[in-house]
Amino acid sequence: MILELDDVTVTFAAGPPLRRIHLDAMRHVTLQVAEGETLGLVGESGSGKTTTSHVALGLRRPTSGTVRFDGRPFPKRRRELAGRMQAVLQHPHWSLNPRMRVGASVAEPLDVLGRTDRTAVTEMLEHVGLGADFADRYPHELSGGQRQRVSIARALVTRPAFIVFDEAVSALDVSVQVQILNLIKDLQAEYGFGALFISHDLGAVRYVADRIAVMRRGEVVETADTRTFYAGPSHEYSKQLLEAL
Amino acid sequence: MRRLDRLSIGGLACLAVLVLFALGSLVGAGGDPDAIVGPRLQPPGPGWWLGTDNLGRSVLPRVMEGVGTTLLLSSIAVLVTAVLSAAFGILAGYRGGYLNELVMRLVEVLYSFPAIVLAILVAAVLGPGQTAALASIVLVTIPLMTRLVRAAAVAVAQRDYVTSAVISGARLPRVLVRHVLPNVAGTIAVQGTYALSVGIAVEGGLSFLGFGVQPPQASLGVLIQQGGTYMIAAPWLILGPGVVLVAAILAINVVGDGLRDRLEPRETRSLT
Amino acid sequence: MSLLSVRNLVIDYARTRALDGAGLEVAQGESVGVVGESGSGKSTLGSAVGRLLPRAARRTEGEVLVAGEPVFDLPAARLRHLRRKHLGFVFQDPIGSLDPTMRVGDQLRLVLGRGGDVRFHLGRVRLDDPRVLRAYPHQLSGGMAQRVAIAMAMATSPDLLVADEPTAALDSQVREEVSDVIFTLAAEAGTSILWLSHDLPAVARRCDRVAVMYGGRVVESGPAAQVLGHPAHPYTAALARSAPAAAAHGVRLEPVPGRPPVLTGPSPGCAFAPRCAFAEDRCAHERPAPVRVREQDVLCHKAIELEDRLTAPIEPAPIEPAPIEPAPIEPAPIEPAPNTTEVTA
Amino acid sequence: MRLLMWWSGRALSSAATLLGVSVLIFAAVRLMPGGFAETVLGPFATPEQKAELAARYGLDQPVFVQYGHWLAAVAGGDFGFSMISRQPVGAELLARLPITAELTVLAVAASVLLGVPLGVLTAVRARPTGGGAAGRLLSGLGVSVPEFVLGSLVVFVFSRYALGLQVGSWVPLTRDPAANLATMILPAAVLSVFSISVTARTTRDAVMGVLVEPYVTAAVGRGESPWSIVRHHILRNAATPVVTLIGTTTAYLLGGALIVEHVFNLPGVGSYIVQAVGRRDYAVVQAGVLLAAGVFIVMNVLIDLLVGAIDPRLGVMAGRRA
Amino acid sequence: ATGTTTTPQAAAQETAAPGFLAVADQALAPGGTLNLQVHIDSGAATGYDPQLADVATTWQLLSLSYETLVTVGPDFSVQPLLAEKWDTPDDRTYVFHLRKGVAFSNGRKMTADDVVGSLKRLLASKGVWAGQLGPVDEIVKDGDDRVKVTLKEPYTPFLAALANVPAAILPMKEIGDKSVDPATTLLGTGPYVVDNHRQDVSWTFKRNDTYWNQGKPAADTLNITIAPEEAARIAALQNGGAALATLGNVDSASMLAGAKDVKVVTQATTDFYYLMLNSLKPGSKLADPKVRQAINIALDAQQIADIALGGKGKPTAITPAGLPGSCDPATLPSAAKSVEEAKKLLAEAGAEGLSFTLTIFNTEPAPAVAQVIQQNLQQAGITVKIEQMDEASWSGKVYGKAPAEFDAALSWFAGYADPGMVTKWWNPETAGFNAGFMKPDKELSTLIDAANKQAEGRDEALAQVCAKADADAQMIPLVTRPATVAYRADQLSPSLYATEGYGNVLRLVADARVKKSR
Ligand SMILES: Nc1ncnc2c1ncn2[C@@H]1O[C@H](COP(=O)(O)OP(=O)(O)OP(=O)(O)O)[C@@H](O)[C@H]1O
Ligand SMILES: Nc1ncnc2c1ncn2[C@@H]1O[C@H](COP(=O)(O)OP(=O)(O)OP(=O)(O)O)[C@@H](O)[C@H]1O
Ligand SMILES: [Mg+2]
Ligand SMILES: [Mg+2]
Repeated sequence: MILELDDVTVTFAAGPPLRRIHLDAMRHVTLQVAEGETLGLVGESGSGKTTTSHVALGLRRPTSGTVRFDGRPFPKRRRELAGRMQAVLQHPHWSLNPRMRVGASVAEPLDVLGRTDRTAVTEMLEHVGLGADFADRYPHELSGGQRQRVSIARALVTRPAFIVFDEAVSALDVSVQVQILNLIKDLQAEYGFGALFISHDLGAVRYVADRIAVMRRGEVVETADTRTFYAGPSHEYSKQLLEAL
Repeated sequence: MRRLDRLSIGGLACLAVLVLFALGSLVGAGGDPDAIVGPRLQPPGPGWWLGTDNLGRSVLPRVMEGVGTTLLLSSIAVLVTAVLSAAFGILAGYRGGYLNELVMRLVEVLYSFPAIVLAILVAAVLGPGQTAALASIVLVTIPLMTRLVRAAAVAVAQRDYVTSAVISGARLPRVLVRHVLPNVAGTIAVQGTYALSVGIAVEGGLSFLGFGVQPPQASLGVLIQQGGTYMIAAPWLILGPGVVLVAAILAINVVGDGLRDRLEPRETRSLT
Repeated sequence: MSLLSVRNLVIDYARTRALDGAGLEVAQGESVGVVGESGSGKSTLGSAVGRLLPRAARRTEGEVLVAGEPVFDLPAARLRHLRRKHLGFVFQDPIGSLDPTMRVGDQLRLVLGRGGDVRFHLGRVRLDDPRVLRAYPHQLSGGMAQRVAIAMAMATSPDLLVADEPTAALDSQVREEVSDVIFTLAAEAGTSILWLSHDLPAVARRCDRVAVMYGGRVVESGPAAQVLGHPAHPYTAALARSAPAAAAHGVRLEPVPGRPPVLTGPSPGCAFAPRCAFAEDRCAHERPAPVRVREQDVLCHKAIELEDRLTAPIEPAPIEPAPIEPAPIEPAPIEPAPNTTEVTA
Repeated sequence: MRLLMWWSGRALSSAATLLGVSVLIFAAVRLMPGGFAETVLGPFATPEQKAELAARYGLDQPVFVQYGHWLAAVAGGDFGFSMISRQPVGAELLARLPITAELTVLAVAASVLLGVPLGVLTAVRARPTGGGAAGRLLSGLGVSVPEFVLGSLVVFVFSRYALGLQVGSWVPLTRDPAANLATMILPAAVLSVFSISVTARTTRDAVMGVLVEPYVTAAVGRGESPWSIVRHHILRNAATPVVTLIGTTTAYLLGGALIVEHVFNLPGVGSYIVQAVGRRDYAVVQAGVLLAAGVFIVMNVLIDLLVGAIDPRLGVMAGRRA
Repeated sequence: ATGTTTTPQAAAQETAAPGFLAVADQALAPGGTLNLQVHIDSGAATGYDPQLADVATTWQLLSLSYETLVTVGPDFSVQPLLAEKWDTPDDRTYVFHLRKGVAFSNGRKMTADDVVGSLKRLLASKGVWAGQLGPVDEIVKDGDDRVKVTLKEPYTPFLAALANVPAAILPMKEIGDKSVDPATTLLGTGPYVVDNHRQDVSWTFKRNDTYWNQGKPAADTLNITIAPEEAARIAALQNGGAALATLGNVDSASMLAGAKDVKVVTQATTDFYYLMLNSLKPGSKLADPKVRQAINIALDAQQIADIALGGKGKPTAITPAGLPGSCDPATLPSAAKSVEEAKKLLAEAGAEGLSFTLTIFNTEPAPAVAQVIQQNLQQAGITVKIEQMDEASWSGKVYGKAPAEFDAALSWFAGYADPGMVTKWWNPETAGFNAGFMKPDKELSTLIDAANKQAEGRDEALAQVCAKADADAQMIPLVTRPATVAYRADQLSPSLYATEGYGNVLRLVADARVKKSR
């Protein structure tokens, strides 16, 4: 298992002291992602998907429960994980540094690892359907979909062991979506990374995910193999979701 | 990123000329700024192309020296301010927590001193002179800048690209330098040029109150302060340094605005 | 006369040609979906309709007529009048397009002018809760905010509503609700819709006509069912084939092969030629002129030849705009804004 | 309840700031060379005289003890006596505050009424090339004319050619409001030139930040007129930094518009403090700086409240402070 | 003048134009309000007590309410005031005949007890002026309206010292029964009484209706505004806000050129600038008399006067130039020597390439004087670094420690009304304030004492003092310090001496006639 969440609860306290509102964004969530596996995570808005991804990425310490990455708890120093995990975060608008050229953004994970070889950058841009000439553009010169693809390229460039895709293909047209999803699948076959694929788009999830977890109000209400899930979900809420497809 | 606009380029050119002018005084062009060369308060004429001052010194070399002093002093001060504010502001804004509280309280304390009182205290404690003027400018300009840099850094710290960098395993210095700093650079540029004007004003104010650079060294503040006394009787005393000072600050401001626009990659929208 | 008419529009950014002679007609009361590959110029086209392009954009050629008025050549006051009277916009980011410092009610009132019935307009988008009126945008959920934006855009009963991916940021249920609201209101008011989207099934279901963009041009347009069901342009066909939702599990979908062009000037021939399985020599250096295939207008040299050889897996049953069930009013979740992400570097 | 928490938090942090200021100023005045006794008694005084004077004002005690006494007194509202005039410092500060306050109010009003429109104009007209350049030059000019030069010039010109305005003979507001205004308008104008320019520049920066926001595009798309967009959407959203700046400027000026007070010979707070610094009149300097700090803190609270009222995302009731 | 009775002609100043810059037009009707502006308020920690006051500005303000037994005329002759006349039966005894009908402003008649008490109080005080009175042995009442003062030995400046404000006659009865504290209340016999005072803002004086001198003061009210900024005072003169103002800058006249009805006059004073060379700083080259002489030679007092003071000051020896009997600075030994000789002296002392710091306070014209000094000394190869400070820091540095830390410093002395008075400061053992940087010179001290004892042949003795001090050169007199006064001729007809000994611009303010006031 590359990632294990065991009975994880995350409680947010918002507002000033005394009148704190406590909100469980995750309740006793247990999930695993194996090497080479994609876990699809679906659920309505506000159900805790992003929070789950943050916990998985070690960006947020759970209120209770344990998280193990690659069999070990998160190291104290994040640096030790450098190049091991990556993420495509939810908002394409803010995911790129507006003052960094696309090439530099994509190259950053390589820089962190001290790798100076730039061919990987061009190669990855090509993979996501952007020519090498995009490398010296600034994010504001891109269309919504192009921007999102740059984030994806950045996440994939170091071939990490674990990747989170949070609404990674939501701003893409179908053809590019397929291209990206295929890319993920291909790279996964080649490098065997585990992935957490969060999306509203059940079609896309079905296409890439090996297993699917459904969240509702902070709880995982169902986890199933993709084929089984789409054939006949067991939870009532999952059925509702599928109907909307 | 766009090129600087024409106005800003004009400003830059103006600054370049002023720097050349100041450098000229280093090689002795224009004459000895301290030597008494003629009768007092002479209007411009041969031997003293910008007239003579109340001690019979030629104004031209003094203005040249003054530009150098003032520009050097205030730019060093602003550089110090910028570096310190950027360091503290960014760190406090990004890290938050106790560090943030501490920095903000310190800034508030400094902020609470009326600027000129602060400057006078510094001059009195350190003894007057360039060091004191420098320290005063730094202390007067640092609070606002730190505060604004911090506010900007807080906003940047929440951005996803920072999170992405952290996920990639980027170390703190890298995150701060590559992501936070460039995104607060616009603030630093605007505030920096503002601080530069404040710096020049503080230097002038200190001279006005008698705490500035030490005679016979000339600075624009000193020259203008002296010239102010002779505004009617010997207008050339204020005209030379005055024009130079206005040109310098104007250029700095214009360039600062231009820099800000340049550092902001997004385009503003016209309202029509 | 059509309500919107885009003729041979060419828009250039600093180093990109975003529109390369786009043409489009929208008639009164009609809803037109614009689909196309990412970067094909949809958003640019949408903004051009209201002359809302960023400063860096330059119109090099062509014109946009709204209700017969040339948008790009109007003086400021006339342009404003045109926007007020004839146009409405809904953008992708629902919360971002509302003024964060103004209560929802006040924003709506600003649009309606004195005497406007704010409650009525909020009611139309199924926001009856009086708390919405007094709420600030950041206190609304994405779906609610988008409905407010729609209410504002529709408040003046514009002739044309331009919606640029208005539902992309919303989850699937909310997405349906919001789309329903837009189309119902438009139908009531006789408003035409220009719907920019990459959600092919939704476009197929809801729009009368579809325009497919590629490389800054509208390469195919026609009735939605026809265009997506029986594409006449090789690109449309490839696009329609690649919808992931259409695939059975385990089947590998094939995207349109190759990469979309990034134009810096006029494309010498058909922009799709390098990726087109049917391309021949002249496709590379001769710009195709529109041809009529069935009910579609197509920019393809070989459209006639290919008439029946292109297939699409989507068989959209053009359904009536779903009757809207009174959507359950979400108890306005006043979500505490998220704090700084705890990052440990 | 929330409000109460907020206020007590503010009170606590304000107290911390004031304490910091008090320590700093207390230390600073004592670090200055040239003690009170020397300064005031002059060179001819004998050591015994100096010692006697020091003892009279408790200056012979250890600094910590002095600080303790002073702090205790201040906490009780007693700011001590000026060692020069032997008048209570509090009363004198209070007597001088109205002048400084009036100057400040006038100057700040000018900054708002002129600086904000100028800033908006230069921002809205800002094209990558040309346009708005005049405004930019104008606001640049404002920061580049030193106050003392402008002040001296104004004083000179208006004293020679009266032009209906008076220079140099201040009349209390309570005695003759019209005459008072006639004497205050010039110093206020001189004072405001800098702050108008700074306000204009800050406004420009803030407005340009707002102009990239999607809701502005949305408003343009709705066909709102530029004026309406500015009024309804831009001003509020750009207000935070501008209000912060203006608040800070106000606090600064209330702490003493020193140079203008000097040039126009207005008996305000600034000249009081500076004269006291010159004579090492410790009690006055300490009280004056503390007053300035107090004003600053109050202004800060006001700014926060105002900003909160303008931008609901930042308000007290929004539960978070940015 | 032993054994003679001096009854100088009273009210000479009203008619005699020589010695005056302006004489008030007595034909004008008295009354009215006189608006004045001065640059600084009295700021003594000792309050208003005239006996403890040691600054000319304070004397000036206090002189409006307090009077002395005698006063000085335009030619520095001693004139009667509260004493109608005086006898000097021998050169150690003075008998003062008190004027009749003099009352304090509370209405109580002044008595011989007040006079005796005041002088005794002054002698007992720790103020500077106690020393300036000289070796007083005894003060006694000699009948109801006579007071006799006996000196231990002859002291020529005695009467001149009595003419200054610290020797004013105080209401000793009230002070004795503690009903009046002179530190907080002004109660004297002078022409004006205080109506209101706000520290550093303004004074208002009202006419003293019980004033003994009928017909004086002319103006009913004096408003004195404190305006530290020169520009503000100039403005007030221009727009008529002030009828008279003191000016600090030697060139202010040119700022007022063309201003309607404004008359600017320069009042010479006996005050003078001097350079302190610290000979007590350990390891300092300035301890060597040769080095100091070299500096003295290299200084060009005339240039300082011409440039730094715009030609308004005069070179001076230690006896203030302008006082009768003072030495001619041109005859000083250092004046005759050339820069070459200065260089030679430096070489002899092994101090070629001498460099030192000159510490000055930041009020004009000190910086100007310092910069001319810098240029002067550069001629002799001496490098001067100027260090400019606020006055408090300056006095901290100069007077704060013994031995003092500075190398050289610039300041000025009040010159008073007798050429011998200021020479006393050249003996650090009696002066005190300069003990931290000045070595006593036995010979010089003896010469000074001798000169002040002598009445006959005093000029000769003073010349020796001047020459000796010139050679000693620990405190080098430079140039006199002129005062600039401007007034509105359309508002005011003032009386002003051409030369002042006690820096009192307001000395004759009781004579001034107000033409109109705004
Ligand atoms: N930093 C935070 N502080 C307080 N509450 C938070 C914070 N972050 C998230 N929440 C709350 O936690 C809940 C789960 O949020 P999360 O972002 O994980 O949802 P999501 O499933 O990703 O939704 P979406 O599909 O809209 O992105 C929401 O109610 C949200 O308001
Ligand atoms: N501000 C800009 N500056 C420069 N180039 C731009 C700018 N905005 C868009 N472009 C370029 O113009 C082309 C068209 O962009 P547009 O945003 O219209 O595409 P789109 O069809 O909306 O794509 P998406 O579906 O990804 O949003 C793209 O190649 C894009 O890179
Ligand atoms: Mg999410
Ligand atoms: Mg788009």
